[in-house]
Amino acid sequence: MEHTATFYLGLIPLMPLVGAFVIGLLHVMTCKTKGFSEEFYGVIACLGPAASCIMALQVFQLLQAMPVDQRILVHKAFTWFSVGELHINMGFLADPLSSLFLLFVTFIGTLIHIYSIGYMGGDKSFGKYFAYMNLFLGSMLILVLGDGPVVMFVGWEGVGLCSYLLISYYNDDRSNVLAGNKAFIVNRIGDLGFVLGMAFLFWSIGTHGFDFIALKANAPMLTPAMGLVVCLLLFVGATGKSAQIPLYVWLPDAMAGPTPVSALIHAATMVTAGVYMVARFSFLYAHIPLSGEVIAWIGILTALVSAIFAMFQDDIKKVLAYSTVSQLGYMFAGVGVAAYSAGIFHVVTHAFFKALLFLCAGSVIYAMHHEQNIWRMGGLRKKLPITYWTMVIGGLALAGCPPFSGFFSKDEILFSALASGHKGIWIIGVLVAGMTAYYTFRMIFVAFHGEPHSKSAYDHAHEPPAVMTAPLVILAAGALFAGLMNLPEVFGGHQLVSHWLAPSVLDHHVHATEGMEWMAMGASVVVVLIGIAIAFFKFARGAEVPYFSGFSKFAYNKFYIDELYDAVFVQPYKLIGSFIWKQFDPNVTDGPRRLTAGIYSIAGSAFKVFQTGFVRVYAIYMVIGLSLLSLLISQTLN
Amino acid sequence: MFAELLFFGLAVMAVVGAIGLILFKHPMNGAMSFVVTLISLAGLYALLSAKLMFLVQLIVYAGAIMSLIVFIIMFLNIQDRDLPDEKGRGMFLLGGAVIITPIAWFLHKIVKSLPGSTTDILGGGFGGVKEVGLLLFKNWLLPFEIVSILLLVALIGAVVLAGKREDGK
Amino acid sequence: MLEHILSSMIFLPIAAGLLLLLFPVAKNGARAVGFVVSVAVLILGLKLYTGFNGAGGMEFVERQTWVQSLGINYILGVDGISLFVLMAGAVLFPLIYLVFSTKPKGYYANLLIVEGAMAGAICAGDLILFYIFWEVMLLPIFFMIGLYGGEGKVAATIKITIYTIAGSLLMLAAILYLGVSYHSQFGGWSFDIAKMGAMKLHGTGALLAFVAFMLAFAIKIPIFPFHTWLPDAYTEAPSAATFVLSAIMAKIGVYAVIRFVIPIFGPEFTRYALLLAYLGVIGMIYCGLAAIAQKDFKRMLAFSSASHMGIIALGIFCMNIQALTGSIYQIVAHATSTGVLFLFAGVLEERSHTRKIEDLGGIASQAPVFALFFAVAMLASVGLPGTSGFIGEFLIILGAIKFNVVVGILAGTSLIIGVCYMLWMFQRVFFEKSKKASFKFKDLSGAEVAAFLPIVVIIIVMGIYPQPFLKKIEPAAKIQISSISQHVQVAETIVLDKGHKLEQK
Amino acid sequence: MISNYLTLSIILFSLGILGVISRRNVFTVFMSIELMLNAANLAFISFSRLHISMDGQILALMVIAVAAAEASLALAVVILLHKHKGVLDTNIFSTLKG
Amino acid sequence: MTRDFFLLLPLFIVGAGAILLMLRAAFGKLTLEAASPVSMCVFALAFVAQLLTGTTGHFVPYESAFNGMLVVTDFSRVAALIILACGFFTSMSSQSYFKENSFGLVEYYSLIAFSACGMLLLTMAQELITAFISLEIMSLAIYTLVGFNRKNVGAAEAVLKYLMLGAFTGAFFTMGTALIYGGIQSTKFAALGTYMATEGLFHTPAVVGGVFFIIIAFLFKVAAFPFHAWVIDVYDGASMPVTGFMATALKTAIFAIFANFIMINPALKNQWVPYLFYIAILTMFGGNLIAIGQNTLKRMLAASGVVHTGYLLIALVAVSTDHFSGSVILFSLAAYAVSTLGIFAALSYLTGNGEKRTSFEDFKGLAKSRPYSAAAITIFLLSMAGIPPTAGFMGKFYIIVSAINAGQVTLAVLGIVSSILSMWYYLRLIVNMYFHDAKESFETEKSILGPACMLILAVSVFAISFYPIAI
Repeated sequence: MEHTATFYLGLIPLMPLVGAFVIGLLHVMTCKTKGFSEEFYGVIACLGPAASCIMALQVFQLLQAMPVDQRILVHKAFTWFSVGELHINMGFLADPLSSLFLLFVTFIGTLIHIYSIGYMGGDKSFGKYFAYMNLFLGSMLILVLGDGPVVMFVGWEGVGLCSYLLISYYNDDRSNVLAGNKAFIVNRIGDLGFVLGMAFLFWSIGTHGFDFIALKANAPMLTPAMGLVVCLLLFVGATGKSAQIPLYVWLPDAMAGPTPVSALIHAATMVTAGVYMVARFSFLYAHIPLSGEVIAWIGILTALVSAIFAMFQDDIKKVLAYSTVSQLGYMFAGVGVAAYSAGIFHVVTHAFFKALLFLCAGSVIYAMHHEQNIWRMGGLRKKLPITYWTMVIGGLALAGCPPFSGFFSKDEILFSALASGHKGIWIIGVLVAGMTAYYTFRMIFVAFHGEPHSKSAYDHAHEPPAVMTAPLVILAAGALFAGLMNLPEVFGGHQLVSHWLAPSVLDHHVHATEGMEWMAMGASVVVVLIGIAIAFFKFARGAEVPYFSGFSKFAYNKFYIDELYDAVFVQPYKLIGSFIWKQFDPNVTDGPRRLTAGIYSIAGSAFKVFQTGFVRVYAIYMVIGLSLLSLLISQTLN
Repeated sequence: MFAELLFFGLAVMAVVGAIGLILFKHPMNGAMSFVVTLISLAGLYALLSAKLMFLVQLIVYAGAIMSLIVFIIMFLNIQDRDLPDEKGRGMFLLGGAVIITPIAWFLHKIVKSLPGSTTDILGGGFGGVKEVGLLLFKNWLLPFEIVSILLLVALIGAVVLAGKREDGK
Repeated sequence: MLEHILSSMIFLPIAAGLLLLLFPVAKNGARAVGFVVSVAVLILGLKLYTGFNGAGGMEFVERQTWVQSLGINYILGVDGISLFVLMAGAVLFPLIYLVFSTKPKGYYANLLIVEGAMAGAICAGDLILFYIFWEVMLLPIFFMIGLYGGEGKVAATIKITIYTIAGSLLMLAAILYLGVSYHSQFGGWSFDIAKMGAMKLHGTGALLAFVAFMLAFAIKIPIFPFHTWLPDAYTEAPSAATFVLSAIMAKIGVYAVIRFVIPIFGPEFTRYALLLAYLGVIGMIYCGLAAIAQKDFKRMLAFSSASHMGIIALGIFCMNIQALTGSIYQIVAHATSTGVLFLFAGVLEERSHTRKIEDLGGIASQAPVFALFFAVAMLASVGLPGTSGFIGEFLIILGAIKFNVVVGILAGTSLIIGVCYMLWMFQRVFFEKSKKASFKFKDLSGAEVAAFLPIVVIIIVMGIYPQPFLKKIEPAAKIQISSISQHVQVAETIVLDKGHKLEQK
Repeated sequence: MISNYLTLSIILFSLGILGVISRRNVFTVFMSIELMLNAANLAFISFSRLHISMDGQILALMVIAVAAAEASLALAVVILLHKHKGVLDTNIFSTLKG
Repeated sequence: MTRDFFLLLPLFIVGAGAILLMLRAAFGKLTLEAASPVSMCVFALAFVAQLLTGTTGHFVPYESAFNGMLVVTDFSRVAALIILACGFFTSMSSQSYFKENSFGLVEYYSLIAFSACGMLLLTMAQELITAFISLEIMSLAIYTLVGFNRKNVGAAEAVLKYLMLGAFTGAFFTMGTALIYGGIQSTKFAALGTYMATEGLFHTPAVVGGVFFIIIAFLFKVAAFPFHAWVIDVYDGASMPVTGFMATALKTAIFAIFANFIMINPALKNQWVPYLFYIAILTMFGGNLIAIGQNTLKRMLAASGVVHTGYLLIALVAVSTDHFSGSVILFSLAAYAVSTLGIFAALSYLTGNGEKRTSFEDFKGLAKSRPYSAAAITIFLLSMAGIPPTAGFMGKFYIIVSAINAGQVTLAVLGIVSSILSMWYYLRLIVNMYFHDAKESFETEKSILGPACMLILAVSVFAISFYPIAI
């Protein structure tokens, strides 16, 4: 029993990795020739995720079967490395938190693989794509299952790599590759925080075992100051991975990758890793309230700013990207106010509806032959009915309008923010909810309602094949009902998710009056409806391409943050580099050597002068030396 | 007393000759004045009761060596135009004198420190041919022998450097 | 055989190289000889590795009296540290002969000689013997750069030679100082490294000797600011020589610090460790920054190699087991990643006849296998988890944090710096379309794949299952650390103070 | 007094050095060297008188022999030089320099 | 009696050989071709004889007859071996040289033998006037050899300079002898030693002065700093093998007598240590600075010879007067001799007819057309530069060890610094030979002995380096 379970734990990440290896090998071996058919690749590619999905279910059931307080499975594959006090196992840990993640990651992963078979049809390096996707899934699962920070970091960097590879997948176009580089480098900046955090954590409490269980046990020994340092450093890692201020800039550019990638990596799974990590370390963050404050505020501010950006984007994927950033902000606000289960719950629901939305966007783009600008679409409602309806469901879920999943999760976050006394966060949160509703439906209306803006594209548009629509439907169902998993008491629910997560995250439960809870909900619902209404009146009956000016222009250009970063960090970096290379190195560090060499050769040529060639002069040298010596010697004589 | 006067006479002649040697422009004149020095030195040797050396100095040095030098000078037929024009000679002499002073002073110091003794002529065999010869072959055989090698080398050297070679090498 | 295994590993290649130089051989003959001999050395190396039981002490010791009167002996031996540097060389050398197929005789002969000499320098147990091999090591490189190098070869040759010779002659003075002070302390003469540790050195003499040693090694590694010979030499040298320089020779510098400076100059080392650590980390950042400005990919790799060496050096100066083990591990990892990148650079140069980054492009689509291998090596060199690069870098950063917080944080930046220029270069060379539409690039041949595949495997294996290697390294590292433990205690207390400071703020 | 003789020998010796370093005529230079040798001889003989031992005279004899040998070689060289350049100026012979 | 004979046998062999060669030359019975093997045989015989009489110890051959003016010690014996080897290899390479150049005569070899004769005497001489005469034998022979190429004005100039300054120094030597005689009524080293031991060094100023003048003479002959200027020009003017012979054998002989003389008494040495200290430093650095300025190999090698003199002076400073063995001096002399002779052997045929290739430029690309010669030259240069595992390295190594051991750390460090500086001009030639393209094909006359000599020496560069000595 135990044995099989731990066995699964090892296998779950391994499956996709093996798939990646096999596919990669086949691809590399056959890339010169015709190669295998796309279906062949597709099937192999889906095997791994599917298998791990099933095993994830097994694990889930196993955990369920266990008594609540000891729902933990650990599998130590082997000693990874061990030097001095440092002892790292290649170990995997399944507890309620990770098992929950396992479930939706593998599930959505599998769906998106299926979808990709259709979407990537006709791509020249089909195998490469799936190899990357499988690799990604494997790394993601390692991230989720890792039994200690270091193993987690493996997955952490692995997903970063895969996102880099997939963003720069269409590598003929320079901008895509640049986007990939940006993603990787920004993530690396975050990872620096993660690594330093780990290092400090290790030297403060990790020397008696550096996996989550031991750390949890030793957490109380951590001094507050050191604790704060560690928490914040780790959170820096999270901001990098989950696109929070100040490191969110890479995510919008990451849309350069294929749309399923955006759905899987940059909406559903990878970007939520930061939230997961914070939840994982809840035993630290719970001790250090200040760090929670910081996280919550950064989260909510990110939510606000990116919501503003989203309202002015005209690329359908950019809209979704910013909304992802914004939703991630919500999640961090949630975990920040120690409502970990709420945050995680939002992760799950968001995974469903955001993946759904992306895939819908994908099928729109697919239908419009890689047209992404919403202002060139319009009136697609009749052409793509399934896509339309699923997208509306997703939109409602995102906007957080009851009874869609988004509503419950978002509302729980806002409520616990309010209940834990963070009024400011709550107010901003509600505001952002309204914005969310607005831009979501702005997008939907502009794309699907009104008159088609470009006739030709409109005519060629057609519903994508079943292999793509089927996942849409499934996800739509998820987006609809996922919310019910954590139905709050006020609706007679039992908050299954929260209770499930209870053993592994230290939720900080607030008991507020039902009235307050109703008030909170009411407020957000009203705001949401207002948002939708505005969007409806502005865009439903067709709208012209807007002209931005003033603040809107400022927002349209994302507050020029990218330009700012470029001017403040990138250019100086390059300048310093070339300065060192062109000026400093040759003249300063190499200066002494050149100086000596110069002096030496000059002295040499100067010395030639004394070799006059006149024998008499040589005799004079001798006599001079002689007389000097005789002077010296005659001193010694009494 | 007479010896004293003689010494001073010869000494003055020697010095004058030497000065002549380094001052005369033409080597011929130099050689001649150098001969004067050599002869007066011979006299001094006699005063130091080194009879054999007196003869050797006169015959070998003043006789053989100097006549050889003079012969070569004549043989090369040095005219005034062949001579280097030594305009700055005075300067060189002056500077040289300055440079040399420490050495001379050092030597002088040494001489001062030596015990003095009279130089009246020693009778008996001192410095006579027989005594010197015996000493030479008793104690100084090795130098005497290797001097022969030296002279041989000098001979070969002279031949190689200046002698005539049949195939004009 | 097994009792003279080290000698044979040293003198087999040297003899082969000299014979090649002396007698006329067909071009391919030379290459074949080189390959066979290096493989033979590799086999010996594997014998050695399997026979090695990693107790921490010297093993496979050979000794032979040489100059009785001065106690100069022919002593060889390996411990966990030298074993790995030795193996890195033994494993990597056969590659060269597979990759560079059309080179003149002297090229391969010099490679053989340098292989033997480096093995000698690694195994030497006597200071004089070490010095001899240390110098001999340079000569073949000198000739390779000068004979087969690029345009600026002569200047580069002179520069590297004068630089290194200057350093090593000062080291000679220091070695003699050691011998003489041993003589004055214990009577008899000896240059045996094992005995040197027993000496009590103090005063300016010891300090100067320490400086001389450090200087020699700092130039070889190179540690900032003694790196200025590196870009020219690495760039102008033929790729094999660059590979040797960066993959193994630089490591011998690091190794020498561990082997000689730590045991002999314990107090001085601990006193100046912080300064040296700063130099290392500054060098890492400095060269990393310089790398981004390069137009020539070989030069860029040169700077990146220098940058990594900065980190590796730092690992030694942190004086704790994690950092030390980390940097020894990183020595091998770096040899298999950055070192191998130089080989790839060689392949690039051979096939595209250019070293300019902007002339290249779109290789990923034309030569996927090559691109894949290159990518693996590159990711290892930027320290991606799952590759050999991560373990060492992580351990070093961990140790650095313990040693000194500021140094540790600066060391951490290597995560970012490395990625910046590497990705930039990778994007230009492999992803973007080349400026020249006509640009064609042939993918790796079967033989080359066979040559590089083991390295790629090693990179992955060392990343995923490093423990067996670490098990062999750690005891030796422990011994080194314990040799300066009492000084390290001091250092640690300092670090703890720093920790408190950090907690106050 | 012996010291007078020695003083004389010093004077001659110094004059000899002076001749060597101040003159450019090959003959004069060689004769100056001979002068120095003679000064040494004078010293030898004075010392032999001082010690009442004839070794000094024998040493002087040896020196004369050496001087003769040197002189012969020197004159050969002079002839050689005269063959090359008609003149006997030491400064003329300064092609080897730097 | 027989033992005395055997002790002096090498001297007799060489002398006899010299006279034999001279006579054959006079009667024109011997071709130039054949002369070189003959003189090689002479030197080889003498060498063997010297080896066979290798009984260690301190002997005074023909004590009664020679009145103890010659003393054979281990030191003198080894020095003699080095000198004889130098003679051997010089006559070996000379043959090839005279295939390129036409001015050769059989007398040449006899003069080499004569000068070797003088050197052997010099190593054994324990009496000043004997030393002086042997010095003159050696010098006169060398003067003649320097000026041997009568057609070449350079040679004439060289002999002029050498002869003038040499005779000048000789005068100082005589004066010194006179002063010492005046001081102690004897000119034997032994007498001088006992006198100093009993009376002390400064008891008689005459002795101090005499020692001073004699040491000055030695310093001139070894071309120490203020007295070095002549050596560059003389080496330049002399023909290749002669230069090699001068640079090695002559230096060995002089250092032998120099060491013997200065080791007479510890007080004497200690009085001179401070002066020699500065002279050594000036010699090393002066030599280096002259060397980098040079463009022709001969002058560069001459200057490097000056530098090497500096190292030997360090050794002289460092040797201990009690149980003096001089092994360090002899080893470094031998090491230097091997590489110098080797490079001159190579040059003596590579420079071609009338020594037309002499500058660094002329040797560009030698490795392409004459790989083995280039390799050998490289080995010799590396040995001179003191790169292990060559003999030159071990030589420097022993010198520096003994210097540090004698407490002369400054000298040791400066010695190392100067060898760093010297890398520059040695590398320059290697770089020219290997890293540039050939301007010509380095055609030379076919000859066996020169290259053979070069190869033997190249091998012995390594052989010597592994020969351990007791310091």
